[in-house]
Amino acid sequence: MWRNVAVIGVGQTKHGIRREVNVAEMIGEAAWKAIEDAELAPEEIDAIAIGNMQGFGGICQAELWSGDWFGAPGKPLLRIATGGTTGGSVAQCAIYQVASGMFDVALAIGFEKHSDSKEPGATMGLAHVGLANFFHLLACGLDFKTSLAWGGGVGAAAGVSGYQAANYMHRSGCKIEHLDMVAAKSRSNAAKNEYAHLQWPNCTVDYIANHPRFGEIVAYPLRLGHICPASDGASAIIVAAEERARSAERPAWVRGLASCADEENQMAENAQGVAVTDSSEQIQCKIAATKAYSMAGIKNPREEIDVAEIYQPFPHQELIYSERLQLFDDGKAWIPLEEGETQIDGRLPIDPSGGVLSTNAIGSSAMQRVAECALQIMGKAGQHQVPKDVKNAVAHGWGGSTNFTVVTILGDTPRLRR
Amino acid sequence: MAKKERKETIAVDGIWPVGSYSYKAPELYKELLEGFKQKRIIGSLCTGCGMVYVPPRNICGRCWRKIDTRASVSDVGTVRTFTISPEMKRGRTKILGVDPVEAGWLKEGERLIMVYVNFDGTNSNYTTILMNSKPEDVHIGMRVRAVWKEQPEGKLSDLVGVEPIK
Amino acid sequence: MRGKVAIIGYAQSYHQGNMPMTREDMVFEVAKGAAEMAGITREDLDTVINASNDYLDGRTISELFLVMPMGAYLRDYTKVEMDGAFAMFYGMLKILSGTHDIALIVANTQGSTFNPHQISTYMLDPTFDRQIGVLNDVSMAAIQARMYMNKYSVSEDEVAIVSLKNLGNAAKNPHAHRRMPGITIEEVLNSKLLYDPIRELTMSPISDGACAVVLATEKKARELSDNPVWIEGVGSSQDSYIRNRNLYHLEGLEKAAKRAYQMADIKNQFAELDLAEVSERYAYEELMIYEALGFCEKGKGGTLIDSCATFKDGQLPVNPSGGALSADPITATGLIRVVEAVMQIRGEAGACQLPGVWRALAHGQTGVCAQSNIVYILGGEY
Amino acid sequence: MKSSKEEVIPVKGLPVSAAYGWSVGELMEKFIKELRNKKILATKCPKCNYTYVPPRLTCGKCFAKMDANNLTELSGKGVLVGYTTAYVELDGNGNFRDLNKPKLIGAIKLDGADSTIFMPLLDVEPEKVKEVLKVGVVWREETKGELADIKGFRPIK
Repeated sequence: MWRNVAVIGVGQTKHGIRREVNVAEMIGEAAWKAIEDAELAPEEIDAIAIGNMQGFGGICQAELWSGDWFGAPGKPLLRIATGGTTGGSVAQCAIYQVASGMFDVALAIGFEKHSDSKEPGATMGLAHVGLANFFHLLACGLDFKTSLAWGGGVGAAAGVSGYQAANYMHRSGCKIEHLDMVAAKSRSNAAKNEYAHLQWPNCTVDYIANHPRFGEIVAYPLRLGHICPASDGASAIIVAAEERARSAERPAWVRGLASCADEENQMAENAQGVAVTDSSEQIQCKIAATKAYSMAGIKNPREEIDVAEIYQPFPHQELIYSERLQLFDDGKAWIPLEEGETQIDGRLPIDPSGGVLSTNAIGSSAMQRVAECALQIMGKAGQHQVPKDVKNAVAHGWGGSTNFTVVTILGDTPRLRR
Repeated sequence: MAKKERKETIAVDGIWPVGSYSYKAPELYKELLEGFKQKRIIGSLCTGCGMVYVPPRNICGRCWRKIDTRASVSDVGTVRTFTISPEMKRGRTKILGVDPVEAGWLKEGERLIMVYVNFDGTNSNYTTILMNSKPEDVHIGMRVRAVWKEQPEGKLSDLVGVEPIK
Repeated sequence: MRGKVAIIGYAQSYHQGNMPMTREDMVFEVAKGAAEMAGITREDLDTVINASNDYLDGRTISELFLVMPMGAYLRDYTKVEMDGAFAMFYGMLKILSGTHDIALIVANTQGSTFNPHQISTYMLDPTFDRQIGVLNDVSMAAIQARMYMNKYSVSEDEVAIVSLKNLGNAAKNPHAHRRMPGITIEEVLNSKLLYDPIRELTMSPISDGACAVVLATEKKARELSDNPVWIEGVGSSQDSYIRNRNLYHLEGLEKAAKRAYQMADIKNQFAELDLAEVSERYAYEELMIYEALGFCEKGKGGTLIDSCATFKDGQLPVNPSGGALSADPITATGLIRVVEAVMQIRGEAGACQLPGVWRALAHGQTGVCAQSNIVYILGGEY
Repeated sequence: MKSSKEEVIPVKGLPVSAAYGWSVGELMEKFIKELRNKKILATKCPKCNYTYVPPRLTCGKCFAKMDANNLTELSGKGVLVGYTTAYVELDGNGNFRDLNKPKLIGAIKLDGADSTIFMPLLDVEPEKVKEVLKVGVVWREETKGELADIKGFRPIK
């Protein structure tokens, strides 16, 4: 990247169940907050990147209709959608829009409105990932019980997660209690984040494990209390070129970014076989992280990263990805978790915002990771601001059937020194 | 954590007929099911990287080429990962509007053990059910064998599941 | 901005109504085909960008199962849920950023999966227009066509000439879906009327198809290719939603074109462009596109087609490949225009080849009544 | 590149669909509820005066914010600016079906509004339709505060 680029504005809506607004209004809310945060006039936005997963909210290319709510008319707009990674991919698109030199200021928006679906958690939109495969399997005489086993995978992300958690626990030696710890940490952190959905102040491991409803194991080893909610919400960032970013008080400079795709987990198109036998391996995240760190000039992430925002709709994923982001030894992330290192006031806070476990508006989720990292660097995270000087922060997102990864690294100084 | 009063506006409805779509599948499953008829599992072998995909696949994305070599693989394998359902109870869930316990597809109180099995000589997981085992006994690395229907008819249900090798 | 971006490889499928090929295989063939032409392997791909749509493909995360066929295994990867021409823009941005050297863009749609016109209703305001239930992309186009034709006294014959030209041109294009040698005006005007004045032969067919291009930096392009085609200009713009838009003109396209012309330093389209490949989903739309691209004055699209200037042997041929009227695999259509323009510049267009093509315009669009547009100016080695 | 002629198996879906209920937001709710009283509401941008029907919170032209204070009532009369005669319609499952009797769709600019709405045109023969025809709302016999309260528009004197 030959040009320095920075995040100069962040906007988030309250995430949760938002039945009092329509999608367009919700997107507009986040976009205008970001524009105001960056102290820009709407005319100064040169390009827009936006994304969500359209099957959940039931609108095809929603930005065509809702564009008028966030100032899109007359501007070049790219719609990006990559599953769970969507928000992160959108943020990266805006970064490239500016880094290319074609535009100076770009607006990136991620959103989702799950509650517009009449099924709980927009299950049909989610099942739709593998619905075609499922129809094919049924036509080939799949029996009911095996269909449930496949069905675990038909729900793409949610389904493979139980299997993935078992894999990780097997190779790392981590226990369900550790998953409870991640969940409790996330939910209590979320209570300090005004935009989060599930805010459970001072949530304890005991509460997660022994609650009559949340404590129940719904797909071994995952409890109901381990699973992310289906939220409504939108988040946005403003990305600007160096000349413009210099006038911001404390911009969050983009220091590195990468994305990577692995083979699908569990099955390929038409339920063909794949050669991934351990979905907790996550080689694409290793690759993306290595690329992003090298671009950022970070040689020792454990020492140099001050805060991490990891995409973790399921608790074991916080552990897996913190290892893959080279923040901890392979299979050992549960030890620093036990020791409280990843708490807001710990040595290396992970998901001080409460993460995806507490708030999951799919298209917005990975965008929020970037936005939260920017807030931590800008020192504007409010109650969940980590009590230390944040020099480098890493934002992560996973998508597809956990086979896509985006990694974005933000810092308090520009990447290239002039 | 009490429920808060929420502001709400009215809603307007719409439908997305996902069932009205039509898709295309390759003939690979025909080959797999032909094998099932003889209680054999067919995979495809990429002659570029040696990966054996089960069920067969016709593109190897690693070598970025088409695969047309098939391989017959063992029906003995290893559990690579698993998940376990909660106890199935009448009235607990509905799948496409049907209560599976009421319909007799599952027994009251049954816990389903769902496994990814890596059949020997393959690089893939095959998704199926672990039979004749208790939830507390299942573990990663468990050796299992395919359980076939006595009279296979060339359907996916011919491979009923897998069971532990004693 | 630093450096230039070139197209060094391309491939497209044989577009059909119902292709006897799975989505995966179709994508594999074009992706691999484009890479082979560029002389690169999977390891050379710095980024892979897919253009497809979850609604059109009938799969949430439509690109999930395309990772392996596209050659994106362990590569930098993303999806643009718009026309492939927009995905190519993203590829270009990545290359211009200095972070990537080679990008593969793959666009695919199988219209046989589900009627894309039904899907167009899902693009409308769900709280109002979708509820009223009278609009879809065809009925909306019909309203626009009537407004435009009545205002500027454009006759149905003039619109039919566009179909005549494009479907006639397509007869020589082996990749086209609808090829109609010797087609007559009567045939067009007697084809089934759906929404007045839109008829079966004045709207695009529903096609299965895919298309891919390989982009490279100037350095890589010179290393790998003898005849790279350069992206000299690009411009894009989204218009307002149909309720708040001036439907008499394609103002979004006009803005996009202005940006592309400015970047490529084009002042006189007729003198400086050798041909244009445009995404006209409807015959009347091509006339409006002429106006927005500045090929003629506002309201004079009918006069321009009457003058035959945009025919194959005219002064500024438009859609010598047959255009979107001859094949319309939605998200691939715009990228196919780019590829057709590249083929002409490289002299590889076979029976469709025109003499002396140095510089061409390609256009892609997405949305009802061409709401979002992108325009490229492509040029060969001079 | 040649198209290989591999055989494919068609895969048909089961009769399932996804259902949605889009929350409409504050101003749109007012709009829909007021239809019961046969009133058509719009918002007028306080900055650029562009008037939106149905009403909305943000001006797409000048990006000014609007709220319930910017609501104005329209007469329900307007002019036809565009139209088409429909000979087919979509059945919701992706099929065009032929109509026994053609239907008319109009693009209407309501008096006092700048945006265009697209509505069924009633009580008029296709050959009689032309631009700048004056049209007015046709209400359902019993209005209930739903979008369906507007049956369409018909020519008026």
